[in-house]
Amino acid sequence: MTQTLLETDGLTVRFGGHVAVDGISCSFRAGELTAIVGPNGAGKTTYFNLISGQIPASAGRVKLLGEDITGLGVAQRCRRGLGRAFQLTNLFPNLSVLENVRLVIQAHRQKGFSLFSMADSHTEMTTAALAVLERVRLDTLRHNTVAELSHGNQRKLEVALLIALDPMVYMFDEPTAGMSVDEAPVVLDLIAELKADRERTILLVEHKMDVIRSLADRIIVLHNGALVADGPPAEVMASDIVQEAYMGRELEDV
Amino acid sequence: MSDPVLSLRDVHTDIAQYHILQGVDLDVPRGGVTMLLGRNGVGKTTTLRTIIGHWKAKSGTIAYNGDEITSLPVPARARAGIGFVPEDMGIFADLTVEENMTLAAASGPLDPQRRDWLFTVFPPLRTFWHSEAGNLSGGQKQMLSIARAMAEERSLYLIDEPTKGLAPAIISTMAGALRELKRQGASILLVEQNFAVAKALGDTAAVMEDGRIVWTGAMAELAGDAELQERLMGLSMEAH
Amino acid sequence: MSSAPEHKPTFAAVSLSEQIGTAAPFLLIPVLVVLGFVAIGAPSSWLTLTVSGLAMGTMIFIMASGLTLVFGLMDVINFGHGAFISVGAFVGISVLMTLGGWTEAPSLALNMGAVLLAVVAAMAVTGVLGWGFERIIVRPVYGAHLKQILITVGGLIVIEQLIHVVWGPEEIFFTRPETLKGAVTFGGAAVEKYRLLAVVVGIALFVAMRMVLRRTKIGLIVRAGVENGEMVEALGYRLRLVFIGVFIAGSALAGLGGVMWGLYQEVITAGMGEEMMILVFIVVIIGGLGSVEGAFIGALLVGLLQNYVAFLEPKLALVSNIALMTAILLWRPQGMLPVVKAK
Amino acid sequence: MLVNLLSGDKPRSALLTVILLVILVALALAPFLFPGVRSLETAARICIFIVLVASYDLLLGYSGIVSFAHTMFFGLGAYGVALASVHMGRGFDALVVGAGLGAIASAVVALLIGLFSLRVRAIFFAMITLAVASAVAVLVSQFSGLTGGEDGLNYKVPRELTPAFRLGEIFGVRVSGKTLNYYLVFFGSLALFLLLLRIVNSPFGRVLQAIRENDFRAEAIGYRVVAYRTLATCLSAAVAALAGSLFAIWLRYVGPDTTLSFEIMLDILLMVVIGGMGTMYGAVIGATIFVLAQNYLQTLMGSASEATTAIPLLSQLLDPDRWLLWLGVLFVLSVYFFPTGIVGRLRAGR
Amino acid sequence: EIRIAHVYGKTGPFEAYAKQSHDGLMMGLAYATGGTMEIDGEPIVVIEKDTQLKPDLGKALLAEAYGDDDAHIAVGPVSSGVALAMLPVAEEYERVLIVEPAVADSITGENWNRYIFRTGRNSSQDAIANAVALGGKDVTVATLAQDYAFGRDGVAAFKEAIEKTGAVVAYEEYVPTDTTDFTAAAERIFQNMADVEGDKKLFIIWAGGGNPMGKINAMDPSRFGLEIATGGNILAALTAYKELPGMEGATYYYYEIPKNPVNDWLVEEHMKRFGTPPDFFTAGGMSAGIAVVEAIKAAGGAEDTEALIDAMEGLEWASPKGPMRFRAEDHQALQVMYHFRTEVQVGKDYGVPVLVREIGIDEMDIPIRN
Ligand SMILES: Nc1ncnc2c1ncn2[C@@H]1O[C@H](COP(=O)(O)OP(=O)(O)OP(=O)(O)O)[C@@H](O)[C@H]1O
Ligand SMILES: Nc1ncnc2c1ncn2[C@@H]1O[C@H](COP(=O)(O)OP(=O)(O)OP(=O)(O)O)[C@@H](O)[C@H]1O
Ligand SMILES: CC(C)C[C@H](N)C(=O)O
Ligand SMILES: [Mg+2]
Ligand SMILES: [Mg+2]
Repeated sequence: MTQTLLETDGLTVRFGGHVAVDGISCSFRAGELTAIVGPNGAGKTTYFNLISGQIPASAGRVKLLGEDITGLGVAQRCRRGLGRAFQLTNLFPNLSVLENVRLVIQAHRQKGFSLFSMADSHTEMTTAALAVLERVRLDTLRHNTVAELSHGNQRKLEVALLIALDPMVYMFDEPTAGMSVDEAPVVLDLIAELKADRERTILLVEHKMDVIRSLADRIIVLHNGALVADGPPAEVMASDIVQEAYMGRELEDV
Repeated sequence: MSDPVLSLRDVHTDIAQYHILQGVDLDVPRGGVTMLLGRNGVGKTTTLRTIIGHWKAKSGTIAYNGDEITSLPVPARARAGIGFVPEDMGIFADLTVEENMTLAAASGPLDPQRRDWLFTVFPPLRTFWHSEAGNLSGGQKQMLSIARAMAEERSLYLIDEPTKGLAPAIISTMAGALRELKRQGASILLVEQNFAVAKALGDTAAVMEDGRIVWTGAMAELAGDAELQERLMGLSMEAH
Repeated sequence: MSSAPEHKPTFAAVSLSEQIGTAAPFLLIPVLVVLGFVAIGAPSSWLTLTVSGLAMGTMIFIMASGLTLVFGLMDVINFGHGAFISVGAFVGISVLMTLGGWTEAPSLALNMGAVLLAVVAAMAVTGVLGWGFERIIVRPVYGAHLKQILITVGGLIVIEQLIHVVWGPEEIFFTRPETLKGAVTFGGAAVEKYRLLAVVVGIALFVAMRMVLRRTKIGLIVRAGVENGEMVEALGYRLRLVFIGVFIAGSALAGLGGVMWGLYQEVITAGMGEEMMILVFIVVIIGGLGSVEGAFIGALLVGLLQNYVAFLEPKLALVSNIALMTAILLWRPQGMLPVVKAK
Repeated sequence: MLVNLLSGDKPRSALLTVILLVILVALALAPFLFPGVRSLETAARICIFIVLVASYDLLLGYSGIVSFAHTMFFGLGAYGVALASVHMGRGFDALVVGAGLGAIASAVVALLIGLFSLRVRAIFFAMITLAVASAVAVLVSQFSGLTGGEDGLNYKVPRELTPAFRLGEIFGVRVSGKTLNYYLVFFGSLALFLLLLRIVNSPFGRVLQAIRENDFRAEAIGYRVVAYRTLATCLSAAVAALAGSLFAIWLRYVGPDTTLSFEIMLDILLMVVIGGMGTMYGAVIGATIFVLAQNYLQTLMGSASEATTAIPLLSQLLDPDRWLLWLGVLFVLSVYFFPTGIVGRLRAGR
Repeated sequence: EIRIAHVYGKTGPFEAYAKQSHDGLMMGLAYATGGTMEIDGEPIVVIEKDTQLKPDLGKALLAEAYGDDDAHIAVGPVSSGVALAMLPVAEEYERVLIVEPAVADSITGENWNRYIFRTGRNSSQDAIANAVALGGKDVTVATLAQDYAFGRDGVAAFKEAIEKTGAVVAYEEYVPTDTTDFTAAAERIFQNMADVEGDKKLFIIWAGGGNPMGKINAMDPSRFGLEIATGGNILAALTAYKELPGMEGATYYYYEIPKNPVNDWLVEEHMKRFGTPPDFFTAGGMSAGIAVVEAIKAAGGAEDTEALIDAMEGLEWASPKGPMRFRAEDHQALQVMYHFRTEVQVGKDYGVPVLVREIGIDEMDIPIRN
């Protein structure tokens, strides 16, 4: 029984009257890749927001390595090992691709408050950043500004930032959305590599069934903010709730 | 089939100092769904933005219903009957869903029947009719963006990756909606990465590579020919 | 034709406090008035202060109304507004002075006729000025607040200097039309007649603006256009025309404000509009960007508070407006009734 | 070595390098190149405003924070020196104490204001700073017993820094305490400028740029945005105060109009934009051009209107008394032609 | 040649005053030199400098005038703030500065140095003159002034002086300098003055924009038997006085009041040159101009500052306001003031201040504060 890294306990948020996440209790173990599925608006991204602290919870707690982090801000949680990639691309548009990654590495190494050294003199950070870019095959574009990248490439950079952060808990929110079928595998292989490292745990929100089949050790299903199913892929995929509320009819027989 | 509703001839587009579209020739047959396919960064979005006019074509001609629109301002093209779903969805985050839809019906108030039909296709729109669009979920935003283009009768729809972030169930209903539009006689130019969707919806297809159209033909032909796909899009059906 | 599967998110009841919160701004005025009565005691003084405070409020609203459109809706930080106020005043007053016969006659009709002509002239001139301003000054800087500040300050300075060139550097003193002089006294309270006119104009303006923004898509188009102009055009709207139109309207309203303010002050200087700008910005901000109601309430609050505070503790009058703004922003960081989110 | 002094932030444009060198040399040798009283005043003013503008650019260009309270900090520094000199009596100790306290006070006030940026949006933050600044101006005029009110304060600086202190001649130029005073200003400004240059090129500076670009994401990768913003505000406030102290030492007078007025605030804003936001060198160029314009525009126009007396309206517009008109035009044109500032232009046009 | 520098705020809020002051100065020089613009054969050169109403610039410009242009005497400026910044420069360069028309007491008070002279009247002269004009047995006065040093000093001086006349100041109201709505102030004053017996006046000291008289008058203070009173002002501002016929106060200058050859010449010449009568600050400028010439004549040249100072201390000369005298102690020019009452006259679109009586130099004892 490997150790539990992340745990949410009755996690709830209301927007006005609308309960977007409804008392989700769930724990995530090291070396495990959990796919989170559910209809649009089920609360997947909001669940992430609550874990990473973007939105304050109305009720419930978040624990990292058994430690309660519900009260902490986004930045502190991140420093303790919660890493997050966003569903809607969210980068530093007018900085170069390289600088984007370099900033993350700098944050990871807590160099932010060094006032009187020259940033460029920290070559080790630059090399580290380049290494990450190679892994997502963006090194050729390193000097372009982000605004110049096509949508697909921005998605890849989004992933690159998370990898550069090297967290305990990886949270991917539809990493391959809008990525072309020849590019997607690059990212998926990366995620597979991360998975191989048994120290970490990975949360993956995805709508593409084939991706889930090939990567997930476990699936949890959210519906209208509540956790409605949790278990090994095959089983969960087969369940009615998923077939009904989520898959709908297969395309062909529309 | 009759004359194409839209045809591009040797269209070149620059963005800043970059020469992105390098001579695009493309016909969108009337009353059909044309898939625009290709790897990331080959110029699909740029093509759509050039057609609606957000990027100005440096040279070449764009003809719509036989009239040249290459130098028309954007609003004029829209009022000529072109609906546009941008890649970034372009929803007005500070406005409510209702206000987004009100604006979408540019030539008058939103027709209630059409609205209800859109509700059946994208149920969350009803649920969140009065909430701020910026608070919608990724998929819901995508739905709103598509619904907005459908708020009025259009004769040509330019749709950029509509299925990204949509759950399978919604994808199939949306596919149904697009078919419905087609049945009403509209033409659709659809950029899509989800090959299953492309296969299910497309009548004809055009594949881009480095700012040019490198292959056009029937979607069925492309779908049937794995080796062709491999060559054009580095994709093999086996993997999926 | 298929339809999507069921989708029923769970809804809980909205708490009472939240419901009250939405109504709160509308309660501020009555609450303040009552507090005023308690604090002031002497009914006649209270009456005078309240009535003239509200009147001052409507006058401020008239000057702010244009800015709610240009700054509130269009998100343009336009210091030129101050110059338009001044120009409006100079044009209007010049017209009044040429109509000496009408203004000195003790006839309400003639006096009002003169004022009306002055207002029309002022709004026409400032409207045209606004059109030129939008084309030359503002167009290149939509969406860039800083540049807006600089370039419109530049425009402000230029226009003020041109006023010097045309009308000379001296302040121009004059007296109001006969029937607008003096005060009406009732119940021991005395309120300048002119303020009552201001109230009428202000309320009329308020109602008119509310109607237009409610009944038309203009408000929506502008707000959406500020957020994503490309998309608005892709929906078929001629955004440029709408923007120009709204900007012209805003400028013309500044002109109206200028005439009204000039008539109140009975002395006009090129800098008079600029001097009002901070106050006017405060009103638009505490009201909540883009909200006519908000600006109206904000203006009344400012007018009332100024009078009450100045009566109760003049020292505090120095900072009453600043304090008001800070307090309201701490309570509602987006202003009282925000329509547009601040950047 | 030199690169290190510039913190690796090279001008990256031949022309820009030349211009900067010219300015540097001109300022360094000002007392000998332009012996006139007026020209030395101008030179000193340029030095001080370079620092003031650069410190503002740290806030505006690098952190994307818009504050209208910068002149307030400038004023705090100036009044610090003034009050110290008045109450401790003429002496270097007074100058040091005054400058020190001024800087500290500024940093503290900045900290308080900085906490506002937690609550309100950028644009409202700007308005609040505007309000605070005007409140301070009111206080200064209220406590006239202490501050001299509208009239300001006159005081004496050490004799070594006044014209009365004669040191003989160099290259036929009379060297006096005023010359020393100028070099105090010059080297003080140079040091402060290089310090700022280092800060913006440090890892800290990069974080500020990241926050300016996308504060939401900056927070999400582990930077506590508020902490960084606040520190930036405090730093820039402290430097502005020191610039104010230099100004006070040079002028031997402080008053609301010289240090606190909104006009100066706008001038600073314009200098940043003319020079180019987010580049320290922009401050150098912006300040130099603007101060020169301010001081010599009128003289220039005088001769211009002489030349055009024939054409009625034009000569009227060119009347020196209408110099503000042209300043306004300068505002407009600078935004037109230098959307990225002069430095941006020069670098792009390589 | 004799170089006179006129350092003053040509541009900025006081542009109008500045112009008057400069015209006056030039006419004064012309008058005193019999139109030759020469003193004992030495031509007078006037150098103009614009402080833009900025103290630091004023300082720099005065330094430039003395240092670079080597001016012998400087005149100006309009604003007290600028003047105060300029004072030390005169001392540094050991040259004479004649302050005109800045009014702050401290210029000839604590900030004074021996190179400073002032032809313009100072605030206490204004206040005291008004006190003498308004004061008297069983007169009760309320004051309204701006809430900053200038306003408070003015009221203090006024109070001190008027209480000597047996009147009492029953109430003082101070409002922010930029006040535009005077309702509250008026209400407070009314409340405090309502049940005072006898002859009640409201004395208003106001500098710069805004027009409290008109607004308070519109609230009908006569309901409480309260009369408004205030000092003089430029012609344009007298428009507001038209609504207050019979109002009394003391003024520094109105062109129809003084009866003397200098003023006759000024009015006639001004009409000739500009087609308008001379205004408030024109007279001051002229006084300064004449003073400069007389001083230089008396000192036998402008080169020697010490000689100038000796000559100027106690110097008496004929100004448009009749004889003026620099008193030796603080170099403030003593001068008559005029007690006036406003009248509405046909053909004049402003309230005309008509002389009630001239307040002689020795009727006002102006404190020496340096
Ligand atoms: N800040 C907010 N204010 C109000 N409602 C919100 C807010 N954020 C999310 N919601 C609502 O909460 C619900 C869940 O949103 P969420 O983004 O978590 O869905 P999701 O599962 O990520 O869907 P998708 O697959 O489309 O991304 C949605 O109905 C959305 O409208
Ligand atoms: N604003 C821009 N500035 C510079 N280059 C740009 C800009 N936008 C796009 N490009 C470049 O133009 C090329 C085409 O981009 P486009 O977005 O059309 O690709 P795409 O086919 O839509 O890719 P994707 O499938 O990832 O959306 C890309 O190489 C991209 O880097
Ligand atoms: C006060 C405003 C200039 C701030 C604005 N939001 C901007 O960043 O431009
Ligand atoms: Mg989501
Ligand atoms: Mg694309």
